[in-house]
Amino acid sequence: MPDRILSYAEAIREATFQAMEDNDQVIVIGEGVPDPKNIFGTTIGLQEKFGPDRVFDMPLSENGVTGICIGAAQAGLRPLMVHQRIDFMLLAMDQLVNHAAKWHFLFGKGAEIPLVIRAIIGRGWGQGPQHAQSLQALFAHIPGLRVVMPSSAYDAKGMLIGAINDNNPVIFLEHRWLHQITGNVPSNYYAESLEGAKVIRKGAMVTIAAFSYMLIEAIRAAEWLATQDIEVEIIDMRVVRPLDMDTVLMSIEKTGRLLVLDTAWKTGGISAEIVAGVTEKAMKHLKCAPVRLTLPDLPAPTASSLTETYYPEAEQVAEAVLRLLDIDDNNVIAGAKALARTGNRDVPNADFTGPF
Amino acid sequence: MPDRILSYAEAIREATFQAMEDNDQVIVIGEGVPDPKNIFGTTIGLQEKFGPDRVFDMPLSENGVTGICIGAAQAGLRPLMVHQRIDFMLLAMDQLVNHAAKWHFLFGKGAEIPLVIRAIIGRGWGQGPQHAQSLQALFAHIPGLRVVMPSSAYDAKGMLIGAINDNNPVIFLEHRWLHQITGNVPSNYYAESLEGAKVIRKGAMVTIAAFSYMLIEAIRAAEWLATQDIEVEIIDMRVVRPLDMDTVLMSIEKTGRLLVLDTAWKTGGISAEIVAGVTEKAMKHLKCAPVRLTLPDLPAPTASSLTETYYPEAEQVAEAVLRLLDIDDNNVIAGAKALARTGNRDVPNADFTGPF
Amino acid sequence: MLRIRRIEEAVAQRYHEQEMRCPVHLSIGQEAVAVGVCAALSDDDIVYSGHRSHAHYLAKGGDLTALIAELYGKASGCSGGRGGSMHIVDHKIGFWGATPIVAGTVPIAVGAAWAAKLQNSSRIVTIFFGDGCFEEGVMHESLNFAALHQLPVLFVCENNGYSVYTNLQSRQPHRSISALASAHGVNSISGDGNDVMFVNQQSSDAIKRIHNGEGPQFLEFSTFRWLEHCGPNNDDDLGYRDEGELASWQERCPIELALGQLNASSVALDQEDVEKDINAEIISAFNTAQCADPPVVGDYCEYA
Amino acid sequence: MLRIRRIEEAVAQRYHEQEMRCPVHLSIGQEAVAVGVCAALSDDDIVYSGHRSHAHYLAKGGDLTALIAELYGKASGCSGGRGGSMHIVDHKIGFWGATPIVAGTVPIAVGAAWAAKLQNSSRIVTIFFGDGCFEEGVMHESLNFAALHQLPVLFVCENNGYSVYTNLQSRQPHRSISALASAHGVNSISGDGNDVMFVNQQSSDAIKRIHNGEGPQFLEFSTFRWLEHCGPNNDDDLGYRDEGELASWQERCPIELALGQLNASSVALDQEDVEKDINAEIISAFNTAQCADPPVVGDYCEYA
Ligand SMILES: Cc1ncc(C[n+]2csc(CCOP(=O)(O)OP(=O)(O)O)c2C)c(N)n1
Ligand SMILES: Cc1ncc(C[n+]2csc(CCOP(=O)(O)OP(=O)(O)O)c2C)c(N)n1
Ligand SMILES: [Mg+2]
Ligand SMILES: [Mg+2]
Repeated sequence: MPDRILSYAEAIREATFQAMEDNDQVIVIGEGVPDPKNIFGTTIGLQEKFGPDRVFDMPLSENGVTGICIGAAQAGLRPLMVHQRIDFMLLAMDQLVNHAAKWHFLFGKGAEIPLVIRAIIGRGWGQGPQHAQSLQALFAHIPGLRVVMPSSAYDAKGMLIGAINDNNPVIFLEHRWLHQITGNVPSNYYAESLEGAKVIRKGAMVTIAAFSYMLIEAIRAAEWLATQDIEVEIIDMRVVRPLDMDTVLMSIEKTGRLLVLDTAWKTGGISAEIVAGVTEKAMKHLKCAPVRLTLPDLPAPTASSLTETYYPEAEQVAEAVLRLLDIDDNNVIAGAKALARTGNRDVPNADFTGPF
Repeated sequence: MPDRILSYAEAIREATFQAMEDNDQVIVIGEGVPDPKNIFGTTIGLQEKFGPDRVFDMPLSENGVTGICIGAAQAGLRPLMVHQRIDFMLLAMDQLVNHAAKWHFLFGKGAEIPLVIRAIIGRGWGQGPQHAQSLQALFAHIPGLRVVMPSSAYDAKGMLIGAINDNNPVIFLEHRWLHQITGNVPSNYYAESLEGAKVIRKGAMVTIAAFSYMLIEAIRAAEWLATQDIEVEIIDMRVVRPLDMDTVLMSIEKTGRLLVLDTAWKTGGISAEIVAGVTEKAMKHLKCAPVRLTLPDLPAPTASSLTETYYPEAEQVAEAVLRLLDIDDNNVIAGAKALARTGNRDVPNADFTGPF
Repeated sequence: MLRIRRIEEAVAQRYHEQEMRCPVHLSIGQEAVAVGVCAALSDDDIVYSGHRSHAHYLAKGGDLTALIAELYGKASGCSGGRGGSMHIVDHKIGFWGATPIVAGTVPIAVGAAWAAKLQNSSRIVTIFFGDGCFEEGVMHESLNFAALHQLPVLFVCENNGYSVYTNLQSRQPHRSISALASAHGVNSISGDGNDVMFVNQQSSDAIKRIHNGEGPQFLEFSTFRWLEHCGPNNDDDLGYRDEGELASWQERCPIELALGQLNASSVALDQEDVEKDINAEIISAFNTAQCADPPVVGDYCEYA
Repeated sequence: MLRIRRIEEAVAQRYHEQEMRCPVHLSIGQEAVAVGVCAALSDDDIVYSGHRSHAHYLAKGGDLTALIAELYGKASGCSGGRGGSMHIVDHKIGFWGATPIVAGTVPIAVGAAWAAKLQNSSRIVTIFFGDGCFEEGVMHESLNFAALHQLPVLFVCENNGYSVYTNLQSRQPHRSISALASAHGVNSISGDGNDVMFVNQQSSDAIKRIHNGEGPQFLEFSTFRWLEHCGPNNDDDLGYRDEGELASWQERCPIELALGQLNASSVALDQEDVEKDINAEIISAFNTAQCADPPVVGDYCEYA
C-alpha cells in the first residue's frame, strides 16, 4: 500500500469521523470541540458533518459531564469526551475512579461503560504547573480503566477507533507535541488492539521502553547512536494499562540493559512499574541496573529557561545509553551532548509561536 | 519511661488535643468530626474542649472544603481536615494536586500551605469498591505533597503532631484496622519526623518493607518464621513521600532479599517504586528477584467470602518469605498456611460487628 | 409500602446475626417517596439511587430474593455479591444502579436521560437522592446540564433533614433546596413526602410536564428517617435530633396515613391477609438467600 | 484604568517578539470591573483571581515591573518566573494569587475569608472570576460554605458572555447568574460592568454590608472582552460572536465612559500628560524586565 502521510492530529480527526460513520451511537463532547480551534484541529468539521445532536461543546463541569457520559454509555451511547488539558481531569477523578472504573465490576452484564476520554498531556509554551502535567500514573493504577498513549499517527487513528469500539472506559492520552508528527495512515477504517507494545527498532545492546512523546526523542537518540555503532532496541509501549511486560522481557533477554523513558515524574510513575516488573521476572538477564529517564520530581516551571533542565530530550537519552554501556569515551559523550537542540526548548519546533 | 498504652485511635485524638493546645491556629474540620461517632472515636470531646470556632463539621463538599482549607492555611491557620474514607478524596483531587501541591512552588515565601488531611483507607466489613480503597499511590506521585502512613500508636501521635507542624500539605493515611492496635504512647507533646523509615525487627535473611496495616501482618508472620529459625528484618516504611530508600538499601545490603507489602493494588503502586529504587541502586546485592505482596488488580469485592482471597494476610507473607528463601519443605509450608485466621476475614477481630 | 416496611424491619431484625456483612441504610419512615414516585413511572423508565436505596429498588419492582441474597453476599444477589446493600442493580426492571458516593449517581442519571433524548426514546429517568447532595458540586453541574439540554429527568430529593448525624442547618444556609433547583432553571415543587398520594400526584404531574417537553423536573419531599443513619437500630437516644422530632414524624407515619386514605376512600383491604403474604414472601427470600451459594472466587475477575 | 489599558496594549503589541513565552489572557474592555472594585478595597483586604488577572493585580496595586518580568520568565517576576501570566501573586499588596484552573481560586478565597473571620480580622476577601465559573461545582460548594458561615467575602463575576469561543447560552440554561447566587443565600446585585462609577458604588455598598455583618455579597457585572480569549489579537473575524456585538461594546468603552463622567464632573485631567507618564513607566518596566536575569535553575527546587 502506498504511503499516505497524515499528521497525528489529522489521524485522530479521521478516526473520529470514521468511528462516527461506522456507529451512530458514537457522540463527541468536550470544551472547544466545535469551536474555531477544534481541539488543536482534531475535531475540524465534525459538528458540520454530524450535527449538533452528536457533537457537543460542554459546560465547564468536568466531573458532572464525565458522570453524564457514564450514564449515556450505560444507556448504549458510545461517548468520546475530550479535555484540552489532562489537568482538568483531576476534577473528574471521582466519576472516573469511583464510578466508571467500578460500574462493570459492580453491576455486571448490562453495565459496560464504553466511554473514551481523550486528554492532552505534556509540554506547551509557558503552560506551567497547572496546564502541562502528565498524569498517566494516576490512571495506570486503577483496575477497571484502560489507558493508552499512542505515539505514531498510525496508532493514533487505529487505537482511537479501537478505544471507541472497546466496552471499557478508556483513557486516551495525546502528548501535545505529538500532534504535529506525521506518518503513514491508511485511509480505511481499522482498529488497533488496546493491548501490546511494539518493537519499532531492533537492536541488541540496550532496550529502550518509551512512552508517548519520549519515543520521538528515543528515535532521535537511536539514529545518532547507530552512527556510533551502538544499536538500541526501541519499544513503543503504546499502552499504560494493561502494560505489555512480555515484549519488554523478551527484549531484555537479548539486551540485558533497560532504559525507561516517560513524560511524567519519576517517583511512583509508570516507569517504576516497568523496572519493577522486569526485575521481578528477568533479574537474571539484567547486566546492569535499569535506568529511568523522566521529569524531575518537581512541578513544571513556566519560564522558558527553566524548562531546559526540566525536560529530558534526545541528548539525555543518548547519554543514558552510554552510561548503561559504560562508554566513557569523551568524544562519544561530546557527540551525545551535541544532539541538544539549539534555540528555545519550550516549543517542539520553530513553527510553534503560542499563545496556547 | 514506663509504658503508657494507648490505642492508635486514642493516640490520634491525643495528638489533636495537644496540637490544638500548643497552637491556637490549629483548627479541625470534617464530616462527622463533632458527631456522636467522632470519626471512629478519634475526635471525641474535641468540640466540647475547643469550641465550635475551632472544631467543625462540614458540608458534603470535599473539593470546595479542601480549597477552603488551602485558603485558610495561606492566611495562617493550620487546618486539619478529616475524611472518613479516602474514596471521598477523589472528589478533591483538583484542589489537592492542582492547588495545594503547587501553591508554594508557584508563589514562594508567604504561600506555604500548612494543611493536614487525615483519611481512612482500607478494609471494613462489606465496604466494597467505593469505600475501601487504598489510594496512597495517587498522592505518592505528586511533587509538593507529603504522604505518611503511620503503623504504630506511637507514630500516629508523633507524626500527626509533626504533620500539623509541617508547612507543606501532608496527607495522613490511617488504615481502618490500625485504629484498634495499641502501643506505648508517651503523654508529652512530641513531633516525629515526616521522613524516614524504621527498622522494627532485625534479621539477616529477608527484608520486609511494609506499609501501614501490612506491618501488623508482617509482624505476625515474622514471629512464626522465627520459630522456624527464619529471621526477617522488618521495615516500617511510615512515609510514602518522600520514600526513605536508604533504610531499605542498607537492609538489602545485608539480606539481599526483598519483600514489599502494601495495602493497595499492585500495578503502579508504591510497592513498584520500592522495587524499582532498590534495583536501580542495589541490584548487585540482590540474591533473588524482589517480590511484592499487594491486593490483586481488581476493585474490592463486598461479599465476605470474596474478601478472603482479596486481602493477603500473615500466611501469605510467610509463604512469600519461604519462596524468597527457596524453602520447599512441606511441613514448613504447612506451618505457614496454618497462620491463616479462622472465622470471617472481613473483620479485624471478633469484636468488630458492623454496621460501619 | 407496607411490604417495604416489613422487609426493612426484617433486615433490621436479622442484622445482628452477622450474616448480612455490609453496611445497611434503611428507609423506614421514608417509604412514601419511593412508592409514590415509582407508581407514577412506566416499566420502561429508569431509576438510579444512592446509599439508601432498598425502597427505591423494591418500589420499582426489584426482585426481593435477589436483594436479600445481595445483602448476604451471594452469587444470586442482584449484583452478584460484589456490591452488598450499598451497590444494587436490576437491569431487567430499569433499576440501573445505586451506589454510595453522595451525589455520584446524579450525573449518571442525567447522562442516561441525555441518551434517552438523543436516542429519541420516550423513557424518562428518575434519580433519588438526599438533602446532602445539594452540598456536592456535581449536583449543581448536573442540574445545569439537565436544564441546558432540557433532559427528560425527574430529580427526587428526599429531604430528611439530616446527613448522618448532622442536621441541615449545620450544612446549608437558610434557603430552600427546591428554590435553588428552580434558580438553576429546573422547574421545582416541594411538599410532604409522607403522603404517598401527594407524592404520586406530584410525580405524575411532573412526568406529564416532562413528556410535554417542559424539561427536567425537580421534586423535594420532606420526610424523616426513623432508624440510625446506617445500621439496624434506633439511635434517637444519642440526642443529635431534637427531642420529640422523631415522635412527631412517627405520628405522621406514611403507612398509617396511606391506610387512613384508603379507608376514607373505602377501598377494602384485609391488612391481616396482606401481612401474612408479605411475611411468607420475606421468610422465603431470607431462606433462599441464606442457602444460596457464595460467588465463585475468581469469577469476578472478568468484570474488571 | 487608562494605565491598565495601555499596559495590556503593550503586552499585546510586543507579544509577537516571542519573549513573553506564556499564554496571556488580556483584560482590554473589562478594566472597569477591576478598577471599580479594587478602589473600594482597603490595602489590608485580600484579592484572588483566575487566568485573566493582570487588571486585578494592577488595580490592587501590584508592581508593574514585577508583572512584566513574570511574563518574561525572569527571577524578578512576581512569581519568580515559575508562574508566567497565568500564575501571579503579590503578597505585599494583598494579592494572594491568581491561577488558571477555572473556579480553582474561588474556594481558596472563601477559605481566606473564613480565616479572617476566625482570626477576628476586619479584612475582607475579594474573588474575581468569569461567567464560566458557574458551571463548576466547586463554585456552588464555595457559595454554600460562604453563606453557611456568613463569611466576609465579596464574589465578583465578570460576565463577558463567553468562555473561550463558547457563548453563555451554549453552556448555561436561560436563568440569571446573580439570581442563582441569591438562591444560595448570598445577597446579589447585577449591573453594568463598563461603568466604573457604578461598579465602585456597588462595591462600596457591598463592602459596607459585609462589615455590617450581612455576610457574603455577590456582584455580577456585564462586560465584554475585546481581544481573543488567549493571545494578543483581535479574533472577531472568526465569527463566534454576533456581528456588531464587539462594536456595540466598544462604543461603551469603559475608559471613554469614565472620561466622560470626569468631564461632566469637571475634574481637570490632562490626558496627554497622563499618557506620557504611563508610557514612560511601561517602557521602563519592559526594559527592566528584558534585561533581568532568568531564574537560577535548581533554585526553585526548594519550593516543592
Ligand atoms: C462524597 C461522599 N461524602 C461523604 C459520604 C459519607 N456519607 C454517606 S451517606 C451520607 C449522608 C448523606 O445524607 P443525605 O444525602 O441527606 O442522605 P440520607 O442519608 O439522609 O438519606 C454521608 C455523608 C459519602 N458516602 N460520599
Ligand atoms: C477546570 C478548567 N476547565 C477548562 C479550562 C480551560 N479554560 C481556560 S479559561 C476558560 C474560559 C473561562 O471562561 P470565563 O470563566 O467566563 O472567563 P473569561 O475567559 O471569559 O474571562 C477555559 C474554559 C480551565 N482552565 N480550567
Ligand atoms: Mg438526609
Ligand atoms: Mg467569560
